[in-house]
Amino acid sequence: EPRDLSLEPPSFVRDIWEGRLPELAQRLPQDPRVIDLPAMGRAPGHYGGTMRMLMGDQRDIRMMTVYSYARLVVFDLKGDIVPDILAKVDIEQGRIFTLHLRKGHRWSDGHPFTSEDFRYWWDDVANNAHLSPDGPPLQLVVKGERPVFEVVDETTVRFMWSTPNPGFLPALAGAQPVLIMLPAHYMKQFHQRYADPVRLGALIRGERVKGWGALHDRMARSYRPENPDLPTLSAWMPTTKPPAEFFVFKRNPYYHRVDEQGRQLPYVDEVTMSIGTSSLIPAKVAAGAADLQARYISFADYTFLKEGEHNGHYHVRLWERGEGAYVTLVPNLNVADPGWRAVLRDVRVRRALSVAINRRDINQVIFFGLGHEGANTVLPGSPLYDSRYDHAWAQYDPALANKLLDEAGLDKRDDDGIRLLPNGRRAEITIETAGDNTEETDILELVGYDWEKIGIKLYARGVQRDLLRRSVIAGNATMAVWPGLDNATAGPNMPPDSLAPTSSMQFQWPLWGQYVDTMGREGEKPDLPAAEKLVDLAKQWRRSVTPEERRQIWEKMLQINADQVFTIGIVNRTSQPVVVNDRLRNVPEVGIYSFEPGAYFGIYLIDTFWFEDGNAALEVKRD
Amino acid sequence: MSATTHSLPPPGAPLDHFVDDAPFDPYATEPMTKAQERIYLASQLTLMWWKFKRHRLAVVSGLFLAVLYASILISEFLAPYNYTERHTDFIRSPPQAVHLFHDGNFIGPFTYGLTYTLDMEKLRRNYTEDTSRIYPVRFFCRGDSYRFWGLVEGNLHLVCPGEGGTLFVLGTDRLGRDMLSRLIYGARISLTIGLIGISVSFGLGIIIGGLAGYYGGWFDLLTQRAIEVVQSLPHIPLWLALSSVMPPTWSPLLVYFGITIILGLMDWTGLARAVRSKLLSLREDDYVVAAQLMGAKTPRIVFRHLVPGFMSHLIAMATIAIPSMILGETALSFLGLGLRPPITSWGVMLNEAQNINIVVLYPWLILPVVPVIAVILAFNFLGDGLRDAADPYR
Amino acid sequence: MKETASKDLLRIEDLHVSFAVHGQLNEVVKGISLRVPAGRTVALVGESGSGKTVISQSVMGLLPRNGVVHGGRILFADPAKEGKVIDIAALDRDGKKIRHLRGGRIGMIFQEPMSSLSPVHTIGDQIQEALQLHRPHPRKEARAVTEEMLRLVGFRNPHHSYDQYPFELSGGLRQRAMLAMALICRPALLIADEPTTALDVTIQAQVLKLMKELQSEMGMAILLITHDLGVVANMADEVVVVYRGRVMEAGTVDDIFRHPRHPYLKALLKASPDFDMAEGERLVALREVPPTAPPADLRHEPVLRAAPTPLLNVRNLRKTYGSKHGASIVAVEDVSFDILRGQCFGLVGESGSGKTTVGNMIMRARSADSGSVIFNDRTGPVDVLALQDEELRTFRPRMQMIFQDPVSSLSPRMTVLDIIREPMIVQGRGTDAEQKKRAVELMECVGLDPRFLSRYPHSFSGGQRQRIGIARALALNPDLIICDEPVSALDVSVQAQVLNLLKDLQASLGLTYLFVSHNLAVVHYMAEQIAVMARGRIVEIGPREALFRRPAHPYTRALLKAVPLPDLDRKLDFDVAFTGGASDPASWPEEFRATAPGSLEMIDLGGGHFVLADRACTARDVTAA
Amino acid sequence: MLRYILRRILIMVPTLLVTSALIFTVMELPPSDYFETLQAEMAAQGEHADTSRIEFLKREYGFDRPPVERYFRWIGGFVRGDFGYSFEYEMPVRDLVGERLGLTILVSFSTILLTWLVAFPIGIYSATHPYSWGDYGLTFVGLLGIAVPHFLLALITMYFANVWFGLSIGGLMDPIYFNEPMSWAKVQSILAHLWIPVIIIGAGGTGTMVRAIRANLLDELQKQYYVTAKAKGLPPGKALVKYPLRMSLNFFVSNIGDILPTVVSGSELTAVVLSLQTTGPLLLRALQSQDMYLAGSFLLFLSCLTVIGVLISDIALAFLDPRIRLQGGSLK
Ligand SMILES: Nc1ncnc2c1ncn2[C@@H]1O[C@H](COP(=O)(O)OP(=O)(O)OP(=O)(O)O)[C@@H](O)[C@H]1O
Ligand SMILES: Nc1ncnc2c1ncn2[C@@H]1O[C@H](COP(=O)(O)OP(=O)(O)OP(=O)(O)O)[C@@H](O)[C@H]1O
Ligand SMILES: [Mg+2]
Ligand SMILES: [Mg+2]
Repeated sequence: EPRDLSLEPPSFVRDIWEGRLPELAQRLPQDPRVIDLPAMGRAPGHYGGTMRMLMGDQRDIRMMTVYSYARLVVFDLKGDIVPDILAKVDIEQGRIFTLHLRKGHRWSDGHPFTSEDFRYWWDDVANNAHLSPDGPPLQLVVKGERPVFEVVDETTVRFMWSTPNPGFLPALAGAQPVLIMLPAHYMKQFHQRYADPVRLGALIRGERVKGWGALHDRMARSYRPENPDLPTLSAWMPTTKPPAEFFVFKRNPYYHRVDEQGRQLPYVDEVTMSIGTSSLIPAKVAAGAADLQARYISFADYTFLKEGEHNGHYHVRLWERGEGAYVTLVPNLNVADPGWRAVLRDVRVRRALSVAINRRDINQVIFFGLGHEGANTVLPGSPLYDSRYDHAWAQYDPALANKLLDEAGLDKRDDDGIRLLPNGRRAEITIETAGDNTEETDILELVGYDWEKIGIKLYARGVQRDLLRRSVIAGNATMAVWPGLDNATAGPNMPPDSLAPTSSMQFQWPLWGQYVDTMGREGEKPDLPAAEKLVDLAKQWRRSVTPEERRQIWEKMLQINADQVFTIGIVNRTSQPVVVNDRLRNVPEVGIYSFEPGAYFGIYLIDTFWFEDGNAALEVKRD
Repeated sequence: MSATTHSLPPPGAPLDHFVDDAPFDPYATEPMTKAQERIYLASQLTLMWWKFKRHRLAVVSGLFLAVLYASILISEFLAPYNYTERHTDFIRSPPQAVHLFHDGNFIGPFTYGLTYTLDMEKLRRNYTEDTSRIYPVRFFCRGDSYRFWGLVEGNLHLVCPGEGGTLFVLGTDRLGRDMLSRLIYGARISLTIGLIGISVSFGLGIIIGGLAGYYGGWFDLLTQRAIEVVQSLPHIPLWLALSSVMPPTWSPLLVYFGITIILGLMDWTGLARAVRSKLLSLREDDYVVAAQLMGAKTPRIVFRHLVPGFMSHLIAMATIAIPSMILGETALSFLGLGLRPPITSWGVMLNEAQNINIVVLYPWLILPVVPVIAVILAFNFLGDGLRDAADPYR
Repeated sequence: MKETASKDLLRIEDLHVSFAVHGQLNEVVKGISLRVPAGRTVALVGESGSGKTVISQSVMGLLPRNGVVHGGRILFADPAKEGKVIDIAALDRDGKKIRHLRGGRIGMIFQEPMSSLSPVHTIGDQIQEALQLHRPHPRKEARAVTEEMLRLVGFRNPHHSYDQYPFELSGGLRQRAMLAMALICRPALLIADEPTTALDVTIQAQVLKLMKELQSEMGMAILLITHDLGVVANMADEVVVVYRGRVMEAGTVDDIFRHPRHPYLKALLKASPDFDMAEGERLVALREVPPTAPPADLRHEPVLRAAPTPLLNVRNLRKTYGSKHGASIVAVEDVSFDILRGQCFGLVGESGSGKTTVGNMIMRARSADSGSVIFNDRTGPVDVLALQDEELRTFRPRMQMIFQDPVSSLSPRMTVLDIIREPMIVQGRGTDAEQKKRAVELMECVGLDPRFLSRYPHSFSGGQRQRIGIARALALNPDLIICDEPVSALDVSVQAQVLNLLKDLQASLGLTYLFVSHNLAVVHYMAEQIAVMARGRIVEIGPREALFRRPAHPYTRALLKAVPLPDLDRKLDFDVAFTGGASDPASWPEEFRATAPGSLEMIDLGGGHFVLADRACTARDVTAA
Repeated sequence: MLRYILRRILIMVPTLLVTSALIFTVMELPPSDYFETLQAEMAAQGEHADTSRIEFLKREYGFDRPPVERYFRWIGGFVRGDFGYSFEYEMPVRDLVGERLGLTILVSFSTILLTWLVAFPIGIYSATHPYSWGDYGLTFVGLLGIAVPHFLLALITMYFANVWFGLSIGGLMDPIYFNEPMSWAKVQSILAHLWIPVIIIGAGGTGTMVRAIRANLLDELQKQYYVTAKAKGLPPGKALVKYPLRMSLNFFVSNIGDILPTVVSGSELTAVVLSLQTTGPLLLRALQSQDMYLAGSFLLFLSCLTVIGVLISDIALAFLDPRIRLQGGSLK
């Protein structure tokens, strides 16, 4: 019986022919997500090939989940949330979310993907006291209230709150998403409620875990796809069980996206990740060992990579980094030392420290002038961008800095020309940095020179990240170095949490953040008017319904942050080299390289990238 | 002198009765020469010094080290630039040649001007010599100001670049600082860290190992177990732990001392074991018994009688340990535990060079290995000389 | 003897050897010529430090690194190679040719047997190695041959000793091991540098006999370096006398002993002690050195010699050594004696009988298993064995020791000056300058050139080292000195000088000595009271005259009979006297044998003369036996 | 002797207990724990760790228990062959280490072997030909090995090995063999890659050893017993090996216990730089992230090696020198 396999990926043909795999029509949902490549200015591609990537750590295989960016809903390049795995989302009053699945959508093992998978997660995981002692994820809890979950039909589920939950969809669309479904058919065998106790016991012993909870937890892990048996909805599915140094991901035959010709994505058959020391990755890349690589290569490697383009058969592109600032200096307003605390809480001091930095110099020396000298705020890629935030207190003006400091009461200096704090101690700041890249230390060194000119002495001290965090929270660290806003291309629909005290991970006000986060149980109540205002605004956003409302809130918050200089951004929009194999197509020339939103390559639809000579790529050495 | 020379009979012939007929005076001693007189009551140290002087390479090495150590006293003066001074227009400039002749005319040492172009394609700074601009190098001149030993303000330098020119003999680093100046300043830390570290580790090693070896018995047993425990704790976690214990408020200088001592504390076990096992066999010798019988106290027996027998090994190990201390700091820096700016050292500089980019693009940044190697060689040849001087058999 | 006997096996012609010390060249052998005819024994005698050892080292091509042969030839005519003559002086130092000669054709017994053996190899291993190298045998056989050799040189239990390490052996046993090593290859030429210094006379006779036998059996030539003129008289065919690197007199034994002409040789012959010396007669040394009194702060108040009270009581000392095989060796058993103040107590006996061990135990250099040592100080008795740390340390300078092994008892890395000063430094006596001055004095006392003060011990001749040891022991001016073979490596003239010195010190300062020696004439000269040890026990003890005139114990008698005398008319009869160990109880009359444990007892023979015999015996029985 | 060995083995038990307690303390010493590290690290990349999952994990791994209890559990597991659980990789330590341990041992032993093979001949040559050109030349080369920091050397060698010989950068084998079972091709690939780390790790040790051998041997060459050996007519080589060399081995043997740990920890950083599939990078990573059971088990394993090494060293020392063996313990 003649069959039309012309749309099938060639690597599947044999399996289909021999009956191990159903034909395309049976594999795709009834209404697959169609990606119109020509409309995006991209070329439809060939099937085949292996996309090689290099990673520095076994845990980096989670990048596969990030890059492939298949989510219930996703951000598009305009910053809007659009359905992806879902066919449609209906929102009523910002508080009732009805999720419609695609009919006929299947997990990568061919099992149908249905509302049962949501129910299983909600009833048996999120609300199981053993598996989730703290209950469902925070994003699903509004002011302490859990949603009402409802299975409408086979392909429809509903989450309902009594007040709006604007954070719900962005959480689902995150690069590291909140997962609200699990492949129930697979997971049940590990769940005490469903599994045969004898078999479960054997599994627990086999995996050498403590109990069924740990077993379930381990088997269900999908962000870091360590369980090759776990069905997935991503473009590629893992096939290697760790520990390993080499991970292979194969195309998912039931993936839900197709190109405009109806051919199932992804184009590339296989993705491999080879694990090695991260510091060696630039060298390996230069030797042509990666087809698409941005992780673990930094701007400083650009020249070297550029020199190797010819031999390595790749091109280096410069994308723009999406943080609010490449590095920021974060004064700890909760520092234990009362002298410094008082000084740092004085906005004039923060402003002075900011304008004393010769950002141009830093940009020239370290980024060849390719970065942008500005504060830690949203970038032009964001609909909320306003150059006023960007320029606020980011000029180089040592005279102003001196004036501000004098006004703030640091007007006395010792013999070395170092200012004295009001309590008489020398104004020596030890900045703690977890920096393992040279740029960060270099920037600190340069800032040190600049600050010396205004009578502030800077010492840098390297510590481990966790210790840094600890010492910030404990109030031991006066100032820390940290990247700027994670998501500097945010739109109004994304939560503005990072602009206000909301979590203890915020080094400018860890205790205030903790206070808000724990609803007053721990930490300290914010006691700076500006900070209180920010807390307020963040709460307002949580209750907001319309995008316009949210936009206003965002703008106010950005304004306050810019004015108060809670964090001292130094350079933003710096460049991220992206190495792309000469044969790899559809990789945008320019882009924004950021985790949130965008999932690095995810937002650029990595499944539409393809190799010029797809099949030939299989023959190349995998290194 | 005797008149008869004793000659043998032919083979097989009976032996004649030969008698030397020179006058015989049993009290006669050979006259002492001036030199012999000088020698005979010379102390052992003096004797060793004389012997040492004969080892040319060692003397040269010793001088070299002496000069180096002397130089750290006046680093500020020797360095053409202040080591923290950045030259934003000359970032990663390769080493600059010092010329003597221009167009065939002798001018004295001078440098040409450097013109710098930015290759925005490869993001690389290219420097070319501009032979139209000539900057004669100045000597005993005013240049970058510094605080001598952090105390006295000054700006006198041995050499400075010509007015308006540059003098980057070893190139500049990524922030445009003169490598040569950094090297000169870095010697301060690098050359002392080894000595301090080694004093700690050798002190501990010899004392503990010496006593364990001499006493034997339960004392030995206990120290052996302690050594085992210390030895089996790998260095890295200890470094991590110890460094996290170092208070954050310590100034870089204190941290530096802390590190030195940590380096020393880690290193004594091997030596202690070696000393111990050697002493275990040496202590059986009669001269040790003799020392005991004189009523010598244990420390004297160990350090005056026993340890010298082990001198060769100690010297060899010491001369090797010093470099490893210099470099050990590099390893610490690699883990992010090393010295922090503004302190600079050869280890720090080398650590900055731990990058494939630098190996390929800016190889002059690896130059700090040269002084490290030179110092290590010098220490070893010096050690050879010392060994020989202490060697009674030579 | 065979025909080859008429040929010269070794001819040394006009040899010059110099040493570089502190950059200066000292000539120590200044044109010496001598020959060793095949099958003959040539004795090389001379003052200590005159270059004898250096000559032998040159022959072996084993000069220390700082030594150079800068003139002369050393011709060796190997009988096995039809007398082909090789000039050893011209050979490559470690070349194949010389290696073939060493050990195989020329055997060497080093002067310091105590240090010449590797401390970490068993003696069997070291001896057998030489055998396998030059006369390969199958493994089993080799061991048998080696054990046989050990037996020949007087090891009592060769099978057991094969597996012993040098440090487990007494000085004499080590020397015997050294002998075995040199003899086992049956060399054409044997260079024996003081081969019997550490041996008691009975063993010495046994060894000499063995050498003679080998000589007649294979025509082996012997170059014998010795200080013992008795041995020379008994062994040598020709004698060469050297003094400060030159030959003073050479000739046949007859010439030398009957017609000495050179003043040095005459002095030598005169200087050796003998049993016929009268009480109080003084040896005539070549050079007399008056004992220089130590500076005031080093001196004790003089002790009256009138009241001879015991200074030291030694009671029932016992010592066992554990051995590798678990069985323990009783080295010293039930040893008791008293030493009177200002007296010299002689201890003689078989090599390996425990003399050194006794000395060591008294000095607390080794722990005693049981027994007591009481030191009667002016302030009262001190129980030496019970002294603890600090007490012991302050007590120590009262007793000093001269070690049997002069090599290992000197710190190799200290100059002589430091070595001699060390006791004074340790005890904090005198200033720097005083100490140096005293060091110079002491050097002169023991007949050493103070110029040597800046040298390291290894650059001294055996006798010189021994004298350094003596100087060190004297440095602290102790009350009691335990002299363990103090003069064994000295030529008779220096020996006389040192003995006189010791006597003078005894007289002027009231020093007390425990004097251990194998040289019975020396003991006879020095000691008032003498004890004879065999197999770890004192077998006879008594005043000098009684012991020498009326020896009661068979072992004592054997000893006295085995003394070689420097008299050509009274040669030892090797064949008759010493076929087996004289110390073997089996060869003793049954009165002296232990029938049951504890059956032996010291029997009083009157006049402080005791002998170890069966408790059932009377004095009469014993003297009759 | 047998009693001595037995006693030494018994003594190892308390030693190991003390060591393990110390290791545990050192692991506990940093004020934070793995979960904090995890949170901080994820935050630095803009990711966030699910707090409820962390709570869940903390409970699962008994972090709510007092440290003493955890210590005894851990050490108890060790006895049963259960080395604990790695938080970071969320799998039993035993599974994680598997092949890496083999490769570590391969690298370490090759290094030690190379060190010895090179150091002994050179050291002996240097001692027997002191102050000759050969001596100086070899000294120079040996010192170069000590003087150039390992990682720099590693980086340079690797880069040029890639440029000149086309060797894949880093790693102990071509990546194609990563997940493959052992095969001849894999072995070949490993051998082709092995030399770089072995040379680099061995460089410093070799130099040190050459110097030590030279110094010690020079001393022993002066001793009378060596003259005796020569007097027997032993060829210089044989005499040298049997007498002075053996005596000069004292220092070497006494440090046998140190060799393995030194090589293993000396190779950690190199292994990181070279991206070797050995335990080094894993250990370093575990230490930094405070994955304490993983790190702790490694460390304890290393300690066992040390303690066994010291045991071997003590026994060898006793064999080497009868004075130590027979009089050992106490003086006289
Ligand atoms: N290695 C050396 N370095 C310098 N001088 C030496 C060395 N060996 C021996 N001498 C000197 O050479 C001289 C002769 O020494 P040698 O050992 O030959 O004496 P000897 O005749 O054997 O004396 P003795 O009978 O005391 O053993 C002595 O003065 C000694 O100090
Ligand atoms: N450390 C030891 N271990 C085992 N046995 C030993 C040890 N030292 C000595 N002996 C043995 O003890 C016995 C007595 O030795 P000692 O040295 O006291 O003899 P000696 O009388 O001094 O002999 P010599 O006259 O030969 O020096 C000998 O048999 C010797 O082998
Ligand atoms: Mg001699
Ligand atoms: Mg003795």
